[in-house]
Amino acid sequence: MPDEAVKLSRKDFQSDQEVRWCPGCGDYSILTAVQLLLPELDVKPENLVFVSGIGCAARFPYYMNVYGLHGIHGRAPAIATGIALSRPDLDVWVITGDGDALSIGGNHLIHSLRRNVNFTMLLFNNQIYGLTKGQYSPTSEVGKVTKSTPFGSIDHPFNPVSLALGAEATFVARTHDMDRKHMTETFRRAHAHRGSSFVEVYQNCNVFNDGAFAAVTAKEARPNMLIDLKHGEPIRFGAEGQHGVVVNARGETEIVDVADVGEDRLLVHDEHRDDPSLAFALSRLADTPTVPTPVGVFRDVERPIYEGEVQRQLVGAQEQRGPGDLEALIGSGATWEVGG
Amino acid sequence: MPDEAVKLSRKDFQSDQEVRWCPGCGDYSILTAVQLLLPELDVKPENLVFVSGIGCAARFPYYMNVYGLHGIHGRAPAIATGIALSRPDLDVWVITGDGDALSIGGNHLIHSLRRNVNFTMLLFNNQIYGLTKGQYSPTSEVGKVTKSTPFGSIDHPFNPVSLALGAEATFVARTHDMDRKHMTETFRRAHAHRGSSFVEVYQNCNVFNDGAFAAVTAKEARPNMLIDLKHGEPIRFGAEGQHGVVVNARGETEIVDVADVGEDRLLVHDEHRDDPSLAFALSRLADTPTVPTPVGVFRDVERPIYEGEVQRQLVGAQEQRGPGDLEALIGSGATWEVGG
Amino acid sequence: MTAETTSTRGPETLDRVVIRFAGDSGDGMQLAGDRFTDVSAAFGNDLATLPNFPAEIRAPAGTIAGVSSFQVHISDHDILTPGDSPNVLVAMNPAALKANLQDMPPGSTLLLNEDAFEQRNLDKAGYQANPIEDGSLSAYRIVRVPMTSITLESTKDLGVKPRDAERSKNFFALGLLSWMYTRPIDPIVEWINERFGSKTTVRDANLAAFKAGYHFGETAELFDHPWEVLPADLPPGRYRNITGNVALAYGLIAASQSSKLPIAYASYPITPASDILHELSRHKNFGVRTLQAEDEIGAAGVAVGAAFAGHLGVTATSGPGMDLKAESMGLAVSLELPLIVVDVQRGGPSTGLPTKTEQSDLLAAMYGRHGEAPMPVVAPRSPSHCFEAAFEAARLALKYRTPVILLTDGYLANGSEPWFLPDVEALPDIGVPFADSPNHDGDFWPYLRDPETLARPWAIPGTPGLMHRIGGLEKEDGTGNVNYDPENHEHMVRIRAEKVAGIARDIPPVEVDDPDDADLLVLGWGSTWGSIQAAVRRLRADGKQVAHAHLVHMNPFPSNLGEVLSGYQKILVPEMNLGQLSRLVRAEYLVDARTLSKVQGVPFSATEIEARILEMLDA
Amino acid sequence: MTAETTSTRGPETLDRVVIRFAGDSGDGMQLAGDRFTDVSAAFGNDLATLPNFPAEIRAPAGTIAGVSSFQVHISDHDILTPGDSPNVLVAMNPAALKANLQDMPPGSTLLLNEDAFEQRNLDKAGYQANPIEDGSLSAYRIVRVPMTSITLESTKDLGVKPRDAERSKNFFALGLLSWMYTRPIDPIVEWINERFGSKTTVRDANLAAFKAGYHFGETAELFDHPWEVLPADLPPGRYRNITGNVALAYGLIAASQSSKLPIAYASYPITPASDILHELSRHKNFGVRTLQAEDEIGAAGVAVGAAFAGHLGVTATSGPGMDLKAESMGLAVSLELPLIVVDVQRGGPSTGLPTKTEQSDLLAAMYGRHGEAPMPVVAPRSPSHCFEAAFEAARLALKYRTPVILLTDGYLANGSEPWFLPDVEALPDIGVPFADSPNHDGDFWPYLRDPETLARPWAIPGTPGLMHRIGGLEKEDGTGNVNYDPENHEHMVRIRAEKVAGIARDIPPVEVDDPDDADLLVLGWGSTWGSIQAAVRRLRADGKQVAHAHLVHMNPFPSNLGEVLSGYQKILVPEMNLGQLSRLVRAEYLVDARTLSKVQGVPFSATEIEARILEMLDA
Ligand SMILES: Cc1ncc(C[n+]2csc(CCOP(=O)(O)OP(=O)(O)O)c2C)c(N)n1
Ligand SMILES: Cc1ncc(C[n+]2csc(CCOP(=O)(O)OP(=O)(O)O)c2C)c(N)n1
Ligand code: SF4
Ligand code: SF4
Ligand SMILES: [Mg+2]
Ligand SMILES: [Mg+2]
Repeated sequence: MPDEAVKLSRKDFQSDQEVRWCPGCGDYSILTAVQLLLPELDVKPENLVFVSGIGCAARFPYYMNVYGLHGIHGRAPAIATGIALSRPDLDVWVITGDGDALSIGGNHLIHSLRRNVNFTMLLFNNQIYGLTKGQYSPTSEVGKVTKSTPFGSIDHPFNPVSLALGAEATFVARTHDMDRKHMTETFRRAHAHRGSSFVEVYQNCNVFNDGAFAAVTAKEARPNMLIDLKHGEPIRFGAEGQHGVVVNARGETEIVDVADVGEDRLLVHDEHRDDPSLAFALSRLADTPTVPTPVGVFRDVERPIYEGEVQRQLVGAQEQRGPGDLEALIGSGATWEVGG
Repeated sequence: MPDEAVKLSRKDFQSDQEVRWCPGCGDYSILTAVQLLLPELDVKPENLVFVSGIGCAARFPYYMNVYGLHGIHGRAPAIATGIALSRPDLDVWVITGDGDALSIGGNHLIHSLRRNVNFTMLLFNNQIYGLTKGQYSPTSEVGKVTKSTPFGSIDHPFNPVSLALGAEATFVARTHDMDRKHMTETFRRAHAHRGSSFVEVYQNCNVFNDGAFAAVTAKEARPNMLIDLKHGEPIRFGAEGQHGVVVNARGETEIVDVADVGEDRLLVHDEHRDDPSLAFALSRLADTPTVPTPVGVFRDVERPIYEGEVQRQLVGAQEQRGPGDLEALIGSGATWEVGG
Repeated sequence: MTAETTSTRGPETLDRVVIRFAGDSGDGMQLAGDRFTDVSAAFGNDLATLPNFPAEIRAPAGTIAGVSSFQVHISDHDILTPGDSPNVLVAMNPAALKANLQDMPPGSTLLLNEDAFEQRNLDKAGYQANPIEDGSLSAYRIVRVPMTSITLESTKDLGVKPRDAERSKNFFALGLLSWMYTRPIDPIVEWINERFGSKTTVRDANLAAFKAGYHFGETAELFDHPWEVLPADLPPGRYRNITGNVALAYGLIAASQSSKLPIAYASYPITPASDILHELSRHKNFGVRTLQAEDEIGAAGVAVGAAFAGHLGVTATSGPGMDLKAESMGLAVSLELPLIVVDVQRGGPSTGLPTKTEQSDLLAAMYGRHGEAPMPVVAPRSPSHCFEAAFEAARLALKYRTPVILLTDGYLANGSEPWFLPDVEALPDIGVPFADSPNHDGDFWPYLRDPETLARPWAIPGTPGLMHRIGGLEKEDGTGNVNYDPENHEHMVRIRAEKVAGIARDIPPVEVDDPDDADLLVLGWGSTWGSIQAAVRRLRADGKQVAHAHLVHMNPFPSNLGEVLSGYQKILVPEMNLGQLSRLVRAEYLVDARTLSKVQGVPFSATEIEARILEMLDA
Repeated sequence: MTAETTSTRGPETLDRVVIRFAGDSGDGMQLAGDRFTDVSAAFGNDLATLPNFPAEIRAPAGTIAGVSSFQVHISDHDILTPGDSPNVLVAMNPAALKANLQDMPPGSTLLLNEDAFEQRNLDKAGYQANPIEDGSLSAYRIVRVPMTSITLESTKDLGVKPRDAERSKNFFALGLLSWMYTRPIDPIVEWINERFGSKTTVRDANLAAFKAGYHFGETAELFDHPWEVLPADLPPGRYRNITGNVALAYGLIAASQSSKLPIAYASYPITPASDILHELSRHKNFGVRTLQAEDEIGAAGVAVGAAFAGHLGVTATSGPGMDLKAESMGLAVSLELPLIVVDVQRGGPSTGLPTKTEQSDLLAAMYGRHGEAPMPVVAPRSPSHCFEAAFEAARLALKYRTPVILLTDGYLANGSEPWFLPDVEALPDIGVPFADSPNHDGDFWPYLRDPETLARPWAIPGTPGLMHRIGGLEKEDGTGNVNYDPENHEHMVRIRAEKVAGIARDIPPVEVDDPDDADLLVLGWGSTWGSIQAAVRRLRADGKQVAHAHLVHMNPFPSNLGEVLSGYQKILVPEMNLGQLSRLVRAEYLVDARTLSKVQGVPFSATEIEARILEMLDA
């Protein structure tokens, strides 16, 4: 680890641009968490690239004193793929919102996840379109009244964790803007993972969707409403860990009182299961953030990264055929000489 | 059921256009299955609309003597949504391919599924781009050598069933072009479902990807390689039903010999589980069609359909406010009179 | 202010006044402006407004980036623009002053919330010294009012938290302005009661602040008298104030009623087009179906599907979304289905200036699709004209079975003006019959055209006997079957072009406003209409000869346009782009049209156009 | 054939011959044509080819829709087109005859596989009677050859299944043609051995069929003598035959080598552009990274990301994909990053005629993005010229840090011609330095421009001290910070336009081929070059005066173009569209350029252009 990196501090990662989110926006605490985490990581600022689409969340790169590309709406995963593809030496982050990633950007999202491009993606889910002043989003609950749905929305929302798992993601986690420590540790894990790391961050939009996650993220609510997943441990929650998760006789995942079933019956969380099915089952415990909701790392498995395989093929080709020889290339196939 | 519908036969659904697929293409048998099924259903030809994108599969509507729209690449789910939204009285089908639906059309696919638009979608999965003459597709296995991947493809493929379940689909099934009866029954079920019905059809492209599914769909292979899901029954397969599926102590789904565990330990298939987790787990039994692969209906649950909810809001608004009065509308808000 | 001030206490009469409310995004300036506009409208003034918001949701309070403003021009005669330069600026904080000062002419009035002029805010705005004290504003008439403190004072007994009470200061400002310009107060009081009826404390605080502002004007000796702007004598009839986006939504609903086709509106939110979605989604009792799509491509696809199914398919967006809808528009051109695509233009390229206005999508509207894919283009010229333009776009789409682009812009979308309410009974029937029977000995041919309009029959699913399949591959004319024959392709390319070109026979010739046959013609399109007319009138008032023609149909052009243009020695085309209409008329008619460009995200002032015309007249 | 036939058994010498191989998609006509082309090329003829495939993968065997053809024009002198009308048609079945007969001039030769002319096939082709018997072909020289049966006969002892053996009949036809035109046989024999080495039975069957065809020519008294076309005396040097798509791929690789920047090529397959992806993906040892994206938007995004990261970002597609890439191109315009966007034009609008050629995306290339988003456009004029054009597009993109559109078409993409191999040593260095240090007292300003090119510095991630953030919102010139100031926006809009316009100083003036100063200029662009030149040469041979200028740089135009155009009384612009270049030059120079349109999915014949020029000369 290069020395100069050690000495970096939060302000080394702050740009000179004024932060322009509404007062009280959850985005501030996420920004702080990231800027506090980076100095602890083995990275040089010049090797960091933050890519985003469009949205309030997507303004994030402007506030980071690293390389940044504020792209177009929904396309950040594609742009980040291009950066990672050509420069595997870089440390690529994608900052996106629930509209940016899941609405217009849905296709690039699922494809970059299956390709396992090596980037760390933070999806700021505030269940609303903030920048365009408050329309419902693909994560908004059914019946939501917004500017575009005066009679209530009727679309069944996505569960971002389920969608990512269905799209073959190798790292999937969830955290929230009210708990810096949990964010920091989750981001650290996501960054450590080699491949596409997908992190859903519950983020409060206090202007257009205030308190969307309060039922589970409010300090007093957390013990009973957040199920903090810990690798290798039985899944339990509640002030005294009185609740837990089991797979019942019908093969279904359900929440129980530990007292009723006994500790050994509890499902032991294994992030590294090759089969994403149980991670998926955990994601279904909560369809909306109003019932006990798992947070932490759902899945973390190894799979070759896209740009790594590309590199392998390049090297392989050069070993086989030697570095490209342009003259030989254009002169390949049947050629003939016309005498002078 | 209107009488004239009863008397319809296959040829009533055949258009005058010459079918233009390669000799031996699996698309023919799917077309036949659909044309044989329709007369058995309670539908009038004029109420049927077949919508497609672009691809070999997408030529399907031209061969059906019903209303048809051969759209643009990947957009069939959006176009079909527009038809269903405005005309809930119609019977909308979407015919698509693995490239059309899962590559360029991925975003419209996942959003139409979560909205639960009332259409029947048949995805002809041949794990290749046929019409463009043989590039790999999002369902092609890793390492596939194609025109665009002379050194082998490196993208981890989608599992269409997993993706659909991750996208909140209410009906998800799989069948294959070698078994007309199984296709017919699966299509019948898909059509009967109210909402988005997603059916993956393994389809052989004998020109560019011949035999992609032979390991599981070849007549002799089927008993041991196809796990035919049946609602309410323990999941077992094999010539003598000697194999089965259980959820083991760690909560994981696995294939066992029934003899070893006993029939009662077998997982009983329930299409109607509100929680899609077990359906998802079944979809993970086979990542590639080279190991025992579940076919049939993975999931079939009720959820309000999009256009139904729209209708409900329209009716509600009219009951509350009466039918729209244009004069009142433009004269709403503060108005004033300028005397003559 | 054009009239001379007198020293009586009775109101002094002005023929017009331009007021700009400016403050922090959080200060409710848009609301204050809206209210002032509505009472003035109801009072009978002619008016025009120009809102101006920052692109950020809410930049840090007190910063220049966070300043939001609303300009309103009221008058006793018919006016055309929000006014070149304000007579009065209401500045709620230093940033608001700094951001707007350059637009204030010497001698104009600055109404400053002096409570806000303390160190922190001055720093945020980047003021070294307090401009109120350092004499830097000596050229202006400065009026310092402790708006915040009086507001707090006036609301202190209502049990409102100070932080909330402070929020009512926009109503204080509104009250003060209402006194200054003798606006009726009851409408605002009613409005407050209605709007905040549920939240009683908020309601009471706003009422208190509003009245405090009004009384402050009466009692404090800020001005020795108020002013008044008498009602304008507009053509007799019923009026309301309306913005372009709302007028456009109403125009679509009117088209739906007159064609007996339900609207299927699919859109993905984007500034400045989102309000059309918001407005339409409120009118479900008109049978309007609205769908917020996953993206612009999906929205366009939904609208195309709805059109195929027999509804009035509409999709709206702004520049970035137009790029994404291009392929679907091409499909609609090939399917020959009616479709309305609304582009509310904003500053480009790319994300550009999302909240600012521009006219730079004209060439993209004309040519922004691969292949020969002609589409009619209609462009409204004022906020209320968006109603007619939307209706016209629907008429053309339905009659010719073609996708049509309706090209508005951010200024039209958010700007407002009094609207002479049309007689809905008088709206023409623009319905078209669906095909109901075979048209070619027993068969149905989906591309057997109407010989006059060249439109193909519209046979919708559910109709027995007319089942047909169509798509984006080239089709044989008549049968509509897929066809790769070279001659057929050329025939189809040409007939699609002729169909659109033929619309010229079905639209009014362009009118030329040229009282004293001038040598110079100002050719405009879209939202520049007001500024051009104002400039032209001023010049005529000075005895200059100038002609003005304004295009609403951008494709095809009115059939007389070539002849009109050839009648002038000089042609000036003011555009909020680098000369896009100029290129079109130059290519079409080989006339030397000159461009006056302004690409700054704000409309032309009449003065800018006037100046350029003078240059050309003298040249 | 221009020479007179004699009756000696020795080969008769011809100066040129045009042969068309036609059969079912399954009959391997493209392969037969390719082989004939390659031997003729290696033999030293000049040549040009025109493949023509159906849009369906494989329409039902024997139907018109399923016919695939390959035309090759070989000569002993320098030629420019695949030939207006074939001298010989090889028709493997009735459908192939019917689909191609209209292009055959009276007296030309029809070489028919008579085995295929039985009832089933005649019905499929829609023949009532057998054209071979009913005398309907009396105007032609009919040669009936039982190709299928002889092929089966010749391969029967090789243990090949008849169904497979039958597949070798294209090699029989190739053998027969090789004899007729005295082509060397060894290269083909070698090729067969190499290509089918692994599948021995297939190899043997093909060899047997090929030889059978050749001997059949010798022995059967079909013709009393063979023909020969002597080598052309092209400029001395090394040649190969090449298609446009391959030449384009090579041009990109050459640019990568000359700029020392690895290629990052992202593309979504689409006809006729896919072969570029196929070709590039084979050359990973050149450091070429290829990515097959999920869609065109993703492909464009990947290329933009690669450009930001310091690679040569390239994305290619055809019309429908261009629509989808529009928004990303606008982003690249705003980011001012080098990017190459290849559009291999095909028949539009919408899905149109996927396998046919057209030039109808020119205006979309110019204006197909919202806002003022100028991009340079480069258009190659022949298959081999795609190499140079790709290199030039890369040079401009890198030097000016701008996205560039490379506009080819289906004819260039699949057509082929001999290519004089360039001296790779002589290729210029088109590399540009990355920024490596602060450029504004200690800070790095990403938009501090080179005063001459107006290009901004290219600072790539990984460079210490140059960290910066950029995006699609309007930026302050210099600092690159987000900026909503009106004047700055106008400044940026203009400077982006000037940067592109300024390229005119860096490109060669347009050359005019006008030996005997004519009054009429034919102005062309892209793939019409060969047909125009051929027409012009013919007219000159008849003593007519015609000038020809051909554009490669479509935006900006060469600086002398206006002056050139003003020097002619008549200007004709032949285009495979409805007049898109005409519109551009009319708008730019106010010259009355006239259009000769052909929108049929096939290139102009020289004759068509010649005829129109004559009309205009006489007018
Ligand atoms: C192509 C395109 N379509 C639409 C928009 C308008 N737009 C900008 S951000 C946004 C959605 C923002 O929502 P989200 O991604 O959840 O971010 P948030 O503002 O909530 O953080 C939309 C619709 C755009 N800029 N570009
Ligand atoms: C916008 C656009 N991009 C690309 C294409 C080219 N294209 C046509 S079909 C196709 C993929 C076909 O694959 P699939 O959907 O699997 O259908 P199949 O032919 O295999 O049945 C592609 C890439 C197109 N027509 N339009
Ligand atoms: S609108 Fe919501 S998400 Fe956006 S900055 Fe304001 S509070 Fe945050
Ligand atoms: S290419 Fe493949 S999928 Fe397409 S028609 Fe031929 S066999 Fe079928
Ligand atoms: Mg959001
Ligand atoms: Mg496929």
